[in-house]
Amino acid sequence: MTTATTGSASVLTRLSTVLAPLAGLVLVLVLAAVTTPQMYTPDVVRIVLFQVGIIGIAALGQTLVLLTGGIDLSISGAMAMTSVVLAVTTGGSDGRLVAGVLLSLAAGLAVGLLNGGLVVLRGVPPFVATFASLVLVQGVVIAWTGGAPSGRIPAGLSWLGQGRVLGQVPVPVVVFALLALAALVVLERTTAGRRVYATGFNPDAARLSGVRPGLVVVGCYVASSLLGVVAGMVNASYIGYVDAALVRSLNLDSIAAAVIGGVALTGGRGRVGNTLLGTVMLAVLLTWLIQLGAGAGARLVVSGAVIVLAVFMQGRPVRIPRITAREKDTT
Amino acid sequence: MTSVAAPRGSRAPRLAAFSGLVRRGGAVWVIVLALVLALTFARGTGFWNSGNIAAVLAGAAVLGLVALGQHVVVLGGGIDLSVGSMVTLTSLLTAVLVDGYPIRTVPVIVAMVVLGAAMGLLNGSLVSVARLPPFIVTLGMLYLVSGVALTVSATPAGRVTAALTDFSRATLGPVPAPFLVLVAAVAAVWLLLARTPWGRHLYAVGGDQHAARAAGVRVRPVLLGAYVTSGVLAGLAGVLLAARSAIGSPTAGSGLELSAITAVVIGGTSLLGGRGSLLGTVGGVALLALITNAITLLQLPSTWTDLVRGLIIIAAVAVFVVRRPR
Amino acid sequence: MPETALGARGVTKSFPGVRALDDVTLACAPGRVHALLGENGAGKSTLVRILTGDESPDAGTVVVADRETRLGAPREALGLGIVPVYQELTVLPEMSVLDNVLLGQERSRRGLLDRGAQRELARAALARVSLEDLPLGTRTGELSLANQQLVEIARAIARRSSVLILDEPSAVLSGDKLQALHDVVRAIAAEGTAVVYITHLLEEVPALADDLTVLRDGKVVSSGPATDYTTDRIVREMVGRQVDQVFPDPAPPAGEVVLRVSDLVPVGSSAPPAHLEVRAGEIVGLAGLVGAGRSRFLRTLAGARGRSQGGVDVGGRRVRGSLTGAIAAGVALVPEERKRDGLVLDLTAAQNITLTDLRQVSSAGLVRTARENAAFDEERERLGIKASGPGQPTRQLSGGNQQKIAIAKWLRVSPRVLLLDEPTRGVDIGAKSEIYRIVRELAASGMAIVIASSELAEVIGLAHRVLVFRDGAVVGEVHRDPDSAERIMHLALGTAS
Amino acid sequence: GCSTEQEGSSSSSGSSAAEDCINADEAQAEYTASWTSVKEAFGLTDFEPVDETVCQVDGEQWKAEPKQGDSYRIAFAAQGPTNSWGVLSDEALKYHAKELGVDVLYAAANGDATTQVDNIQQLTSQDPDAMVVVPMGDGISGQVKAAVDQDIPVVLCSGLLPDSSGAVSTVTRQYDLLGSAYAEWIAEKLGGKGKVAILSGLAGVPTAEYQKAAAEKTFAKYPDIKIVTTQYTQWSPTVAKTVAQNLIASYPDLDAIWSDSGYGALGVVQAYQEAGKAVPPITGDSINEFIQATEGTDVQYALSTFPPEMSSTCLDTALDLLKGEPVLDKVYVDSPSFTDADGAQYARDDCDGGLLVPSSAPEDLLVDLKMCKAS
Ligand SMILES: Nc1ncnc2c1ncn2[C@@H]1O[C@H](COP(=O)(O)OP(=O)(O)OP(=O)(O)O)[C@@H](O)[C@H]1O
Ligand SMILES: Nc1ncnc2c1ncn2[C@@H]1O[C@H](COP(=O)(O)OP(=O)(O)OP(=O)(O)O)[C@@H](O)[C@H]1O
Ligand SMILES: [Mg+2]
Ligand SMILES: [Mg+2]
Repeated sequence: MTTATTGSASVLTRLSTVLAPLAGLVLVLVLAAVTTPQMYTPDVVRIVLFQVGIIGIAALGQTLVLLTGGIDLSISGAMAMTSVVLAVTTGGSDGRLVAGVLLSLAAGLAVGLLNGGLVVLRGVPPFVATFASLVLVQGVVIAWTGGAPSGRIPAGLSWLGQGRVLGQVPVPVVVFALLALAALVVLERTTAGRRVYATGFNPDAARLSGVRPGLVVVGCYVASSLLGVVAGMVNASYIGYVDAALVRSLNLDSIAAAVIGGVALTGGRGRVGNTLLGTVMLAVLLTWLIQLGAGAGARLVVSGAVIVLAVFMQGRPVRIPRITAREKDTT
Repeated sequence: MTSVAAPRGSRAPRLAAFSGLVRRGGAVWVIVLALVLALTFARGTGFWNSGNIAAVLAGAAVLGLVALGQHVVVLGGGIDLSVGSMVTLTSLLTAVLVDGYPIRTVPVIVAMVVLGAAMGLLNGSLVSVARLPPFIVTLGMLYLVSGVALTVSATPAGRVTAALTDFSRATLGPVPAPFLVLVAAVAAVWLLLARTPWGRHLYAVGGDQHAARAAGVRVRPVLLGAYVTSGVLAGLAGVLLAARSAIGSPTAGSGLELSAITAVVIGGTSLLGGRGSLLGTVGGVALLALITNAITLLQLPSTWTDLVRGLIIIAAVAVFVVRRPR
Repeated sequence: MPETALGARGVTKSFPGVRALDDVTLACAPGRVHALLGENGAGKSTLVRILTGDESPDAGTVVVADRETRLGAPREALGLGIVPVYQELTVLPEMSVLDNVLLGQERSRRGLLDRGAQRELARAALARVSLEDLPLGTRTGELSLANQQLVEIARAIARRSSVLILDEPSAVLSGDKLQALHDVVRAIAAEGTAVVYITHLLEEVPALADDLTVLRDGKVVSSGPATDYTTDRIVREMVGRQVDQVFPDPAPPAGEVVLRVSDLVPVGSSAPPAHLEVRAGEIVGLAGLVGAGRSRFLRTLAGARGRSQGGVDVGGRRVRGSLTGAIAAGVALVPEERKRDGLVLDLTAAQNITLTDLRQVSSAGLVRTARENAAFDEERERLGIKASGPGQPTRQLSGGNQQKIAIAKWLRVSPRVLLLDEPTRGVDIGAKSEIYRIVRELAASGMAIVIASSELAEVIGLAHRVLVFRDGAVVGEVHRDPDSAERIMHLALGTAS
Repeated sequence: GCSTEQEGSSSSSGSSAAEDCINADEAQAEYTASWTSVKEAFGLTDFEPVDETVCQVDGEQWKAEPKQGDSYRIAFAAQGPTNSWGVLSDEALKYHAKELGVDVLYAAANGDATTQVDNIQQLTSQDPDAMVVVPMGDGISGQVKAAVDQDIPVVLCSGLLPDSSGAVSTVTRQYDLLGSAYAEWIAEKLGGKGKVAILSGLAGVPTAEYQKAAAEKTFAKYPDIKIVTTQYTQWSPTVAKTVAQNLIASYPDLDAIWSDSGYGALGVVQAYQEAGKAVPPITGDSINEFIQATEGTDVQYALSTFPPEMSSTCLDTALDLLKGEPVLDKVYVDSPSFTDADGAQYARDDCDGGLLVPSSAPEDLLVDLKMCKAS
């Protein structure tokens, strides 16, 4: 009898540890279902999936950086830069697509190296380092294009943003799934992933164990920028033109997705699953808000409230700090 | 990053003196000084005429107040992304509520400060009582408060009184009145940080929450105080902004949060909390105000402004930021 | 005056997987020093946290001044005069000494800090721990670990206390500073305060304690007046068996010179260049007072900090002055601050062990869990690590077992030179003797070992010869003989004739 | 000053202003003409201009010699090169200034009203002869007033401010005109009955909100037209496309889309084409890309422009003031409007997709800015 109770109790606790992080997502899904019945039609689901793809790709890069205890505000800069580089270097012709892609990746590499270099070599706080490089990237793009970037993205790339797999699933979400799988394997299974976590948790101990935290951190910033470039390519090929409106915007979606999912800003804590969760939640939220058709004000209020509520519901143990728990909490 | 205290590998003495300067927030002033010298050299009369000085100082007032609040929150180990939206809401409400009635001016100003405090209290409660990460809490508040502002009015609305506009344009010598408000706020925050138990506790909580708690510090009220301070200063900034614009706008303060954080960090304050100097933050504000001024004074090509801004910020942080404790 | 200033009644506390305290009852009388002893992980610190309201017990109650009391936070305990100095440092490195001493007990007038009163109070408290010369404005992070610990003790002393709890205060102290600590503890007890004193240095017990309690596996196994206990008995109670405390003579080193240090000057040091040769199988001890430069020397050897001059050769080949260079050459350092530098506490035991050489347990960049677990089992076997399994977070292990992991991770790379910095700090006596055994065995297997320790008996007992450091310089070399202890102390203090 | 009265409420009856007004019939006619031309272009039956009194300003009052040197220095508080409109607005003025031999003191707001407040204060402190301001929002009114109070004539360009700003003249195309003309066209297309979606630009930004308000006012006249949803596109085709995909999913039977921008319209057209559905009648400003993308399709649209080149007219107005010549207090710029019936002719294959067509900017400037290829 006793064993039976304890047994079911432990199943319950185990269940709750699995379900707790999902609570926020469930909340959003239920809210969406109740208020907008059309939310679960195939068309809308496809839009959500597309959003998952486009937010998720950048969020993966962001996750890597967050795991090292950093943050990358320059991702949206890398995205905007990509569409400009693609358009300008190819002039819209498929023939030069490869060159355009390579150049975009090179530019992304440069941004990543700049971020990583500032953080590692100069010890600049990541928040400011990447914000400064965002301003710089925007500045370079504006100076280069005279402020009005424009041009065509080669049609040969349009499958990336507009295509569907099996006639239904948007290509971006497939790309995201593949990249997420790769990130999952890298983080959980490879030596590189182990080094990322070790560096994020304790760079000093990692360094003294022969890990080179500098290289790890730079690597993560580079990966983040390169994923930003991929996200930028998806975005550019989605619309097919350079979208000047995106050049100046600071897009916090990738950070929000990772952090809402439970990746800590202090480094080391977080998995690809967290990011996936946060990404889906954000994608549902953004689509739901459009479907809701509420005014701009109400929409912002709802998204702000839902983000805080969802994180609150994620069943973070309301724990009072202990002297033993020396690690700084996310607070 | 663990914060257990231990001597680190000692630096070369030359660097140590320099890092002392950085620590006390003096370093950013080196760049400010260099920029002032460069501007004097390039545009002597244009820069030093009282109108331009007034323009620089007045431009610094709103950002300065917001950065001051940010400074306090960051010292406590947090971050406040919602300051820009709080400025937006309070400035919009100032104009909408005053709406040209002189009798309403004072009550509305008081109400805005209270509103700022209330929003700060909400931030602070979510962070310290519900123990949610400040980044998420204040990001959510950023959306929420901007949404409220847009709901109040989607178009520019309301009108402040002549007294308020006059105040925003009044000067004492070359010093604009809004700047004097900033000076007073700096003095008040300095007093709070350097001369009250709460100030000590804030440094302690920012440096190591667990250690502070072990020493008997009440963490919650300290954090609440920090966010409330930030909210109050944002409320004041909102009133100043409304006075300057004479009218309320639902987007007035957008983007201020990033400028404020940048100013704080350029000034040598650690985003990890527990270390920072007010002098540095004020220097950071001065630097950002001067960059804007310099770009116009030097008549740089408009397409180069962001490039220049980015380069100066990178130069400032790369050269002058204290290395992260290892 | 109450009979029991502070006590516990039937206190039980469990963490996932461990019962840290099991029905613990304890009573500390006013005016007496009560030593709390036990192996690593016996539950001493957990008990302290419960007694100070930092943690709440699963069952049982805390007794304050003869009354059962519920404590919600350290602040409440402080309000009742229960003042703790926790095992981990809680000074804030970025704050000044003054602010650290007065943290949580600032004196203010009309809301503003009363700076005169503050200074006076801090001065008085610092004077009691022999830090009267310390400028109050110094940034605490700039102080040596020992002085930081004293600042923390000064903070506790500055409070009016009926109970003072010191959790391993002596771990980072030596010489005069340790003496000053003992003096102040006695003085405070004489004033009527109950003192709870936790230590792994058993020679402190007869010198300080009036009563003692021994914990083993979360249970009180013995309690009574200190005079009833000999060191042997204490050890027996703690470990539950006899521990071999004598250091047999080490086997003479047979091998050729493995490590050769010539003209070495660490960056930032103004001391004269250091020389050292260590043979395979040889153990060289480094002695000196706290801050004498031993750690700096070891860190420089390991490439963890730069050298401004000189060179290090291993097996006749010059070693590059970087961490990776040193590791590649077979030099491994087990650093003194285990929790900060030695381990990634949030990774599992197995993950920490394999961090130094991930290639061993991976193929094509993929970590093979089976191989990783095998590596863990191997080290568990070799060092006698007690952990629930390879997947246990290192944070949850007891201090001694953490230290074994910190050593084990370096054994994975089969180093030729092993540098151990304070390998037994904060480690209980049972684990200590195991670590001694391990060090001996490693030397016997042909490793060259350099070991820095503040415990004189340990250096002398383990090493073939001892280098003595003072003010960053090697001031002498002492070989194993009956009065080496005295000679080392004289050299370290600069009183050698 | 603790009055319970609302300030300025008694004096703003407009009677005093009306007395001063030298009614320029010619100008009034020009204003009406700008409405009639749209009416004709869109084939509207019922489209009357909103009431507006245009007066002549006495230029004598502002007549002045150059304060420094022998050429005028005109301060230009510009939007900044945040998009192709901003670039052309900035550059057209500078180009014209060069033609006239006038110095320009330039400051970019990068689309932000708060920045512009600082800019205007700073420009004022440099004591220019006159100032041209592309207003980023009503929030700059106070600072404009301060400039005028310092005897610097201010000409507002491509935007409006409340009368309290004291600006001497306003040179612009009317937002009301565009917003209501698009709405009226849709209403006629639908025969006064149907479901309409509104796609506005940026929430809270006056240029977007005023046009939207005008549209809503117009639609309100038709009880059978239902505005099913209002969305914001941030003037980004990417955002607009996502929004449009959502519209297709939730309102499959949408009859028309009112959009305030060509960028928004571009995204909408793509979304519908990809979904294999007919694009509902749509409006927006006429960017090259949109016309090219709809060429050869049966997409029905009504386009007009808010020409950036009007900034050169703004400069002329400022200089007229300085020369003491009479100017109008409101100069309403006209520009081509057209529908899908004759849209194709405006496409310019030699020019960039972002160009607002037809452009009256000098050809060599367009080439210089790499917006068009040299022919
Ligand atoms: N970050 C630092 N800043 C200034 N001085 C430092 C720093 N780190 C170490 N020192 C100084 O360098 C010297 C050597 O320190 P080290 O830690 O090597 O001493 P030690 O003999 O190993 O002492 P311990 O017994 O604590 O290990 C000391 O005088 C110490 O005060
Ligand atoms: N927060 C915690 N979570 C899980 N287990 C814990 C926690 N704190 C302590 N423990 C476990 O409780 C037991 C007692 O630990 P405690 O720190 O009290 O030992 P101790 O006697 O102070 O040892 P040491 O001499 O090493 O300081 C150990 O097994 C430890 O791993
Ligand atoms: Mg302990
Ligand atoms: Mg040492």
